[in-house]
Amino acid sequence: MPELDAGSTAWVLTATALVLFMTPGLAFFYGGMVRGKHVLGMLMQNVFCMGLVSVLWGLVGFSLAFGDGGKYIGNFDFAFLKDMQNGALQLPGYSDSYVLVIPAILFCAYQMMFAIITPALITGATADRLKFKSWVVLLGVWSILVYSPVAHWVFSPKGWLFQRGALDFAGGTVVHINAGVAALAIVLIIGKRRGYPNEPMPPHSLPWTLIGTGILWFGWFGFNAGSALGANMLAAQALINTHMAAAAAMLGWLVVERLKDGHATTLGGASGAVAGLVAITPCAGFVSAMSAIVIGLLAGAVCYLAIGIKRRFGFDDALDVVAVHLVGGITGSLLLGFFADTKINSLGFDGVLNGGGGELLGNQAVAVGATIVFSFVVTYIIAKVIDMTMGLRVDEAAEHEGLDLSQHAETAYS
Amino acid sequence: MPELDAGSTAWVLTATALVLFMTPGLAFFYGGMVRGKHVLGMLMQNVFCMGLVSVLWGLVGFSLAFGDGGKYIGNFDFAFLKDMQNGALQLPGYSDSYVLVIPAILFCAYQMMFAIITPALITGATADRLKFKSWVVLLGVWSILVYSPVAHWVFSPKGWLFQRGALDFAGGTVVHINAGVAALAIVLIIGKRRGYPNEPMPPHSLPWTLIGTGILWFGWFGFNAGSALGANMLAAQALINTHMAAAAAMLGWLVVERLKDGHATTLGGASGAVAGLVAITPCAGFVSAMSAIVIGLLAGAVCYLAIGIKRRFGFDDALDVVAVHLVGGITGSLLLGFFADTKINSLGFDGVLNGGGGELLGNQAVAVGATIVFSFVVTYIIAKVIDMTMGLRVDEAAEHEGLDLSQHAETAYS
Amino acid sequence: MPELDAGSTAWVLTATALVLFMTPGLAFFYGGMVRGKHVLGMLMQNVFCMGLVSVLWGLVGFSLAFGDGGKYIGNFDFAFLKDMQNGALQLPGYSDSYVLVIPAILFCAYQMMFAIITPALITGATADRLKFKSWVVLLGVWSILVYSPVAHWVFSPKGWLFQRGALDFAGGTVVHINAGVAALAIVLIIGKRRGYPNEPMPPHSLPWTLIGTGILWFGWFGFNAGSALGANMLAAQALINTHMAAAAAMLGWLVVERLKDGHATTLGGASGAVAGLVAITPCAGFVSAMSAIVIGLLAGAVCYLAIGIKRRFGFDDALDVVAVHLVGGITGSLLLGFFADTKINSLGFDGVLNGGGGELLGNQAVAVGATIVFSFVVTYIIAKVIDMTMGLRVDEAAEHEGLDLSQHAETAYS
Amino acid sequence: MKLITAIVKPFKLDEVKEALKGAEVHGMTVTEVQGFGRQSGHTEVYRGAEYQIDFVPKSRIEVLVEDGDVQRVLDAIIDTARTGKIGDGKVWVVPVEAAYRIRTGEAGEDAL
Amino acid sequence: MKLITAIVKPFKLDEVKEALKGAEVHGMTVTEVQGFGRQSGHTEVYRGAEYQIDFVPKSRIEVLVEDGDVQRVLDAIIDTARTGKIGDGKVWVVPVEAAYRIRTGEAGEDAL
Amino acid sequence: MKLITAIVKPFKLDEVKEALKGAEVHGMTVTEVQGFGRQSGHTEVYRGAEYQIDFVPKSRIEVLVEDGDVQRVLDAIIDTARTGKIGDGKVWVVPVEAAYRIRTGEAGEDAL
Ligand SMILES: Nc1ncnc2c1ncn2[C@@H]1O[C@H](COP(=O)(O)OP(=O)(O)O)[C@@H](O)[C@H]1O
Ligand SMILES: Nc1ncnc2c1ncn2[C@@H]1O[C@H](COP(=O)(O)OP(=O)(O)O)[C@@H](O)[C@H]1O
Ligand SMILES: Nc1ncnc2c1ncn2[C@@H]1O[C@H](COP(=O)(O)OP(=O)(O)O)[C@@H](O)[C@H]1O
Repeated sequence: MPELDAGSTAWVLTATALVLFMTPGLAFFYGGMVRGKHVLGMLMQNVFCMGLVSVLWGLVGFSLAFGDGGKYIGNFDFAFLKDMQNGALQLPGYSDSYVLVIPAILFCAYQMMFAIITPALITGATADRLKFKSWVVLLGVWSILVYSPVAHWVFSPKGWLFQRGALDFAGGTVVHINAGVAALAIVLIIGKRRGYPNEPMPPHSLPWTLIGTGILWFGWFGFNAGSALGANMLAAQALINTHMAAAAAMLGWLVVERLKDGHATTLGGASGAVAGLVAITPCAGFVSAMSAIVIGLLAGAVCYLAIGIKRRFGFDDALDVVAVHLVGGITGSLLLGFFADTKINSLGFDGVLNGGGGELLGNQAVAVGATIVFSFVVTYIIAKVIDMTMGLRVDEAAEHEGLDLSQHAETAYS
Repeated sequence: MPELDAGSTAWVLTATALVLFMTPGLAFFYGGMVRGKHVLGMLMQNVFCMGLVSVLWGLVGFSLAFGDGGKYIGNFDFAFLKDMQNGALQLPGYSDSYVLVIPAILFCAYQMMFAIITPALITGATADRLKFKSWVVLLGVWSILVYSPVAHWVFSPKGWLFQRGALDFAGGTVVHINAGVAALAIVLIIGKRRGYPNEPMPPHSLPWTLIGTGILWFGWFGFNAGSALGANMLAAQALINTHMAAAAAMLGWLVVERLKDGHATTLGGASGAVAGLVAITPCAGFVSAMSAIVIGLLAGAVCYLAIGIKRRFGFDDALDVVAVHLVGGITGSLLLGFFADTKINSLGFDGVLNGGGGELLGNQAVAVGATIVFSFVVTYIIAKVIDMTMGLRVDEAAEHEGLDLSQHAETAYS
Repeated sequence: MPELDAGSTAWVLTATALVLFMTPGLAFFYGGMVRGKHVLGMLMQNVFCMGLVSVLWGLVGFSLAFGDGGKYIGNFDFAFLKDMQNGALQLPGYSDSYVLVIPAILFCAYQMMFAIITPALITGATADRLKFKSWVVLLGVWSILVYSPVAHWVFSPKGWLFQRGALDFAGGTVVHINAGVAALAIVLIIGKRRGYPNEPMPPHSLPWTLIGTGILWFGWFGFNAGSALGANMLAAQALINTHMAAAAAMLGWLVVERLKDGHATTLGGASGAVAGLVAITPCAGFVSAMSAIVIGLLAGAVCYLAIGIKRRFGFDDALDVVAVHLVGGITGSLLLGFFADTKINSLGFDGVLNGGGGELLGNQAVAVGATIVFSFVVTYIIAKVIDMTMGLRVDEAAEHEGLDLSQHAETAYS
Repeated sequence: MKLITAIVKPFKLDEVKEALKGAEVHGMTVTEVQGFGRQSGHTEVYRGAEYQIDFVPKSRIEVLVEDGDVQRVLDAIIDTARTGKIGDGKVWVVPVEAAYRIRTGEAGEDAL
Repeated sequence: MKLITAIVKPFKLDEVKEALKGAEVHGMTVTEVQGFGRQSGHTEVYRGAEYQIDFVPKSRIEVLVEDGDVQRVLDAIIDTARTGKIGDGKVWVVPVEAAYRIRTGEAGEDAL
Repeated sequence: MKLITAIVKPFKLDEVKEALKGAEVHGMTVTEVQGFGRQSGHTEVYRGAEYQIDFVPKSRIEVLVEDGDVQRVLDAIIDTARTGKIGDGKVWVVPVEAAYRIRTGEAGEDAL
C-alpha cells in the first residue's frame, strides 16, 4: 500500500481550491458580457452550481463516475461518500502506475470542482432568457445523467474510452466538448434572445469579463497541473503548457481579429486566452511546451473563426460556448493525436508527429464523437422534457424586464 | 525534535495566502451591499485591518495569544516576535500529538490572518456611520484586549477552553461568535443608520458582493483545511467538509427564502454559502462529509431566519453580522456537540450522535457562553469609552454626504 | 544529483500561479485609477503581457536570462526551451547551496511570471495616451533587450551583480527599479496627458483599484516567499516579512498623508501597501520580521513624499510608477544594505546594522546604479526609435475619445 | 420654433429614433430618466425585506422643430412609442423663442 | 397647461414625491443632475493632490400640471424640499402648448 | 425670465462653466445626455460583429437668466463651446413664467 505523499497532497489541496475559484471566475467572465439587467441572473446560474452539484456529487455523482460499475457507468459503492473517510482507501482502477498518493476523499473533492464548472459553462449559451427554476432542474438531472457517465468513460481507469487508449488529461471531452454540445442542444430548444440578431447587445461591463479571465487563467493551473495528481515533473510540464497555450491563443485570436475586423479587442484577448486554455486541457500532460504554443496559436485562430458558425446556421449561442468550448475542445482533443509525446509522459502514447502513427488520433476521434453524440442526445431529451413541462424560457415581459428582477427580485446596480 | 515537513509547510504557506485574501474578499462582500457613497469607507475599514492588526500582532498580539502565560492569557515571551526567527522553535503546548511540523513563524503568520479578518467582520454591522478615526482606535484596542485572550483560551493548548475539551477547529468561537457579539455590542452604542428602517437602502452593486463571496469561499479552504496545519488526510477531510457545508447552506437558505419571500435571490445564495462556511468552521476537522451537509442545511435555514432578530429587537445590524456570524457560529459550535466523530479525528471527541454522550456538547456550550459574555462586556466597555471621548459615529452631514467623501475625501466612482 | 522535493515543488507550483495572478491584479490596480474611457486600454496593455512576453520567454527570453553565457547575458542553449523537458536538468550555476530541488521547467515558468509583470508595471506611467500597436512592439523588444540581461546580472548565479555579492531576493532591481526607470524614460518621450495637470483626472472606480491591491498582496506571497524556491523556513520568513512590510507601509503612508493632506484615503492605504511590497521585495529572504516592519514604515512614507517629484520636475508619470516602483525599489535595495542579517539567511551577507560594515551597502548601490543606467539608456533608445517611426502616442482625437474606443473599438461600460 | 419633449419606454427608443429620422428630423437629445406615474414600479427583496421601487426607467427625448413640423413629429413619436400598455409616457410641446447652432452661430430654422 | 421643473436635494426626492402624490399629481419625471450654484462643492484628495469639485448632485423633477394646479404644486414642492440650508434649489414654470398621453393619444388635461 | 438650454461637448463643460461665471451667472444645472445629429456616432466590435452606436455623449446645460442677460449668456456659451467641428451642439431659449428659490421662497430675479 502506497504512502500518502504530503507534497502531492499539498498541491492537490491547492489545486482543488483553484478549480473551485474558477466557477465564480466564469460567472464574471460571462456576467460582464450580458446586459446589466441580466447580470445577476447569470452570476446566480453559475454560483448555484457550487451549491446543487456539490451536494449531488456527494450523494451519488462521484460514485457513478468513479465507482467500479463496468465500462459505461460507475455504481453506488461510494454513494453518500461511503468509505471515503478512510484515508487508506484505494479507488477502483487507481493502482500500479495510476496509484493515488493523495487521500481518496481529496481526489473526490478535486473531481467535484470539475463536475461543478462543467454545467456552469453551458449558461453562456442560454444567457438572458433561461428560467431559473428550470435551470435548477436541468442542472441536477444533467449532472447525474450526462456528466457522471462521460466522466466515467474518460477519467476512470475502468471507463471504456480510458481503456481504449483515448487521452484526456484534464477534461477536453468530459468538460469542454460535453458542455459545448449540451449548450448547443439547449439553445436549439430555447430559441433566440428577443431582438437577436438585429438589436445590438453590447457587454454591460467588460472589466468584469477581464477579471473573470484572470481568475480563470489562474485557476486553470489547478485544473490542468492539478490533474497530475502530484507535485512532480508532470505537474510542472502541465503548468507551463497550460500557460503557453493560453498566451499563444491570445496572440492567435488577436492577430486574426485584427486582420478581419481591423481591431485587436480586449474581449478578443480574453476570449483567445480562454480558447487556448480549453484546447490545451486534454493535452496539458502529454505534449511539449513548444507543441503547446502551436496548439494555442491554432486554437485561438480556429475558435475566433468558429464564432461565424452560429451566424451561418442561425442559432443564438449568446456568449459563444460552442465556438470556444465545443470547437476548442475538439481542436485540442484531435491535435493531441498529432502532438502527444511519450517522452513527456510515458503513460501516454505517441501522436502522429512523434511516430505513433494514427492510432491515438483514431481513439481521440472516437472519444470526441462518442461524447458529442451521447451528450447531445441525452441533453436534448432532458431539455425538451423540461421545456414541455415547466418551460425553459422566461416570458416576454420577464425578458424585457431582465432576469435580475424577474427571476430574483433584485437589481444589480443602484 | 520533529523534522519540518516540506509538504505541510507548502500547504500552510498556501493557506496563509488564502486566508489573507479573505479580507479583501470580505471587504467586497460587504462593500457591494452598502450604498455607493459609503463603499470606500467600508473597503477601507476592512483593508485597514491588514495594516494595523498585522503590526500589533507582531509586536504583542501573537505573544498574548500563544505565549505560555497560563490558562487565560499568553505572555510577552514572543513580543516583537522574539525567537520566532528560529526554525527549530517549539511553541508552548505544541508537543506530542500537537507537535508542529511547520516553522513556528509560519504558524504565527497563519494565525495573524485570523486576527486580521475577525475584527473586519464587525464592520458589516456598523456600515455607513462609523467614524474612521474611531475605528482605528477601536480596532487596535479590540485586537489586543478581546481577540488575543479568546484565541488563547480556545486555540492555544495552554488555554482553559482547549484544556476543558471544547473543540473549535478553525474559529467558530474565536472568530465568528467573537466578532458577531462584538458587532452587536457596538451597534447598541452607535445606533441606527439615519433613515433606517423606513428608507430602503438597497445594495449599490451586488456583483461586488458575489465576487467577494467567491473569494471568501476560495479562501475558506485555507481557513479550515489549513487549520490541520499539515498536508494530510485531516486537511482533505476539512476541505471537503467546508465545501459541502457551504453548498448545502446555500440550498438551505434559498429554499427557505423562496418559500417565505417567493424568490431565491443571488444575495440569498451568497449569504447562505457564507452562513454555511461560518457554521462548519468549528466542525471542519471533526465531522464526516455527510454531517457537514446536514450542518450546512441547518445553518442556511437558521441564519436566514435569524435575520428577523434585528427587526424584532429593533437594532440596526446593517449587514447582518449577528444573524450570519454570531448565530451561524453558535449553530456550528453546538451542532459539533452532536456530530463530532473520533473516527474522523482521533484528537477530538465523540458527540451525542456518535455515542459520546452530552459531555462535548456541554463543553461547547461553555465555550460559546464564555466567548459571548467576555466579548460582549469588554467590547461594550471599549466602544462606550470611545463613543464618549471621540465619538463612534460621524455627524449627520457626513452621513448624508457618505463616508467616502466625509472620511476619506474620495468618491468611489466618477 | 539532488532529488526533486515534492513539498518544494508543490509550493513553487502554487507560487507560480500566484505571481501569474498578479498581472490581472495590477491591471485592475491601474485600471481603477484611470478615467472610464481609458480603462480597457489599460487592462489590455497589462493582460497582453501575459500573451506576448510568455511566448518570447519560451523562445529566447529565458535562455538569455539563465543560459550559461557569461556575466552579462545568457545564451541560446535553452532557446525554444530545448532540454527543459528533462526533469533531471541542472541549470547553470544552480549547484551546491543553490541547487534546485524543483524541476527546471518549473523554475522557468516561475521566472516567466516575473518577466510578464515587470513591463506591465510600466503601463501605469503612460496611462491614457499610449498607442496599443506601439506598446506591442515596445513590449517585445524591451522584454528581450532590457529584462533578460538585467535578470541575468542579478538572478543568475552566473551574473556579474550576483557574483559581486549584490543581494536581490525577489526583484527589487530586476523588477521594480528596472520597470520604474523604464517608465520614466518613456514618459519623457511620450509627454503629458492632454489637460494635465490643470484638468482633474479622478480615478473612475477606486473599488477596482482596491481589488487589484488585494490580488497583488495575495500574489506577492508567491512572488517573495516563492523566491525561496522551496517550502522551508526561508519561505516562511519571506512570507511574514512581505506581509509585515506591506502592513507597516500602509500605516506609514496613511500617517504622512493624514498629516499633510488632512485625510487618510483608501487610495493612500492601497498605494502604501504596494509601496511596502515593492520595498520588501529585495529584502524578503534576508531580514528579520521586525526589520521588515521598519523597512515598510520608511517605504510608505518615502514613496508618498516621492509623488511630489513629478510635480517638481514636471513630467507626467500618470499613476506614479516612479514614486512607487523606482523610489520604492531603491529604498528597499539600499535599506537591505543596513538590515541584511546572515542569521536569517546564511547565503546572504550582514548589513551595516548587523556588523557587516558597508560592503553590502556598496554592492547594493552598484546594483541599483547599474540597473538604473542600463535600463534608462536602452529603454530611452527603444522608445525613441518607436516614437520616430510609428509614434508612441495616440492622436488628439483618439485621446479625447479614449483608448477603449480608439484602440480597441470597445466601451467598458454600457 | 418649438421644443417637443417625450417620455417613452427605453426599449422603444431605437424605434422612435428611426421614426424621427423618417420624419426628417436631423437631431435629438436623449436623457435616461426615472418616471413615476400610473404604471406601478416593482418590488425588490433584500434579505427577507421587501421594498417597493416606485420609479420606472424611461427615456426622455427632446426635439427642436420648426412650427410647421410639430404635428408630423408628434404623430411619429406617438405612433411608434405606443404599446397600448400603461406607462407608454407623455409628449408635450413648449414654445422656443430662439435657437442657435453653436458651431456656426446660425439661428432659427437654420440651426436645426 | 404648465411644466414645473424643480431642482432639489436628492435626499429630499422621496418626500417631494409623497407631497406631490398628496397634491393629487399623478405623475412626474425625475433626472439625476449636477448642480452648480452658491452651494460650494467639495474637495477631493488624490495622492497628495487636492482638487475641487464644483458640481453637487441634485434631482431634477418635471411635472406637467393644469394651470389651476400650478400654485398648489409649487407650494407642495417648495415646502417639502426646503431645508433652509444653501443649495435647496430652484423651481420654475414654463408654458406648455400641448400635451398628449402616448398610450391613448388623449390630449390636454386628459393626458395627465 | 428665460431658460437657456445648451447641448455641448462634454470636454467643453468646464470652459463653459467658467465663462458663465465670468458672465455673472450664479448657477446652472447640468445633465449627461446622449445626442443624435449630424455628427455620426462610432462603430464597436464585439467578437467579430460590428455595430453602430448613433448616440454621442453630450452635456446639457440649463441656465435661468433675467431677460436682460439672455444675449450675454448666449454669447458666452456659443463662444466657448464652439470648436468649429460638427457636433458642437445647440442652444435654445424658452420663456419662464415664474421662478423661485426653494430655500427662501424668493421669486423672480431674486430667485437667481
Ligand atoms: N404629470 C406628469 N409630469 C411629468 N411626467 C409625467 C407625468 N405623468 C406621467 N409622466 C411620465 O410619463 C410616464 C408614464 O406615465 P404613466 O402614468 O405611468 O402611464 P401613461 O403614460 O400610460 O398614463 C411616467 O413614468 C412619467 O415619466
Ligand atoms: N441660474 C440657474 N439656472 C439653473 N439652475 C440653477 C441656477 N441657479 C441654481 N441652480 C440650481 O439650483 C441648485 C441650488 O442653487 P444654489 O445657488 O446652490 O443654492 P440656493 O438654491 O439655495 O440659492 C444648483 O445646484 C443648481 O442645480
Ligand atoms: N433638433 C434637435 N433637437 C434637439 N437636440 C438636437 C437637435 N439637433 C441636434 N441636437 C443636439 O445637438 C447635438 C449636435 O448636433 P449635430 O447635428 O451633431 O452637430 P451640429 O450641432 O454641429 O449641427 C446632437 O448630438 C444633439 O444632442
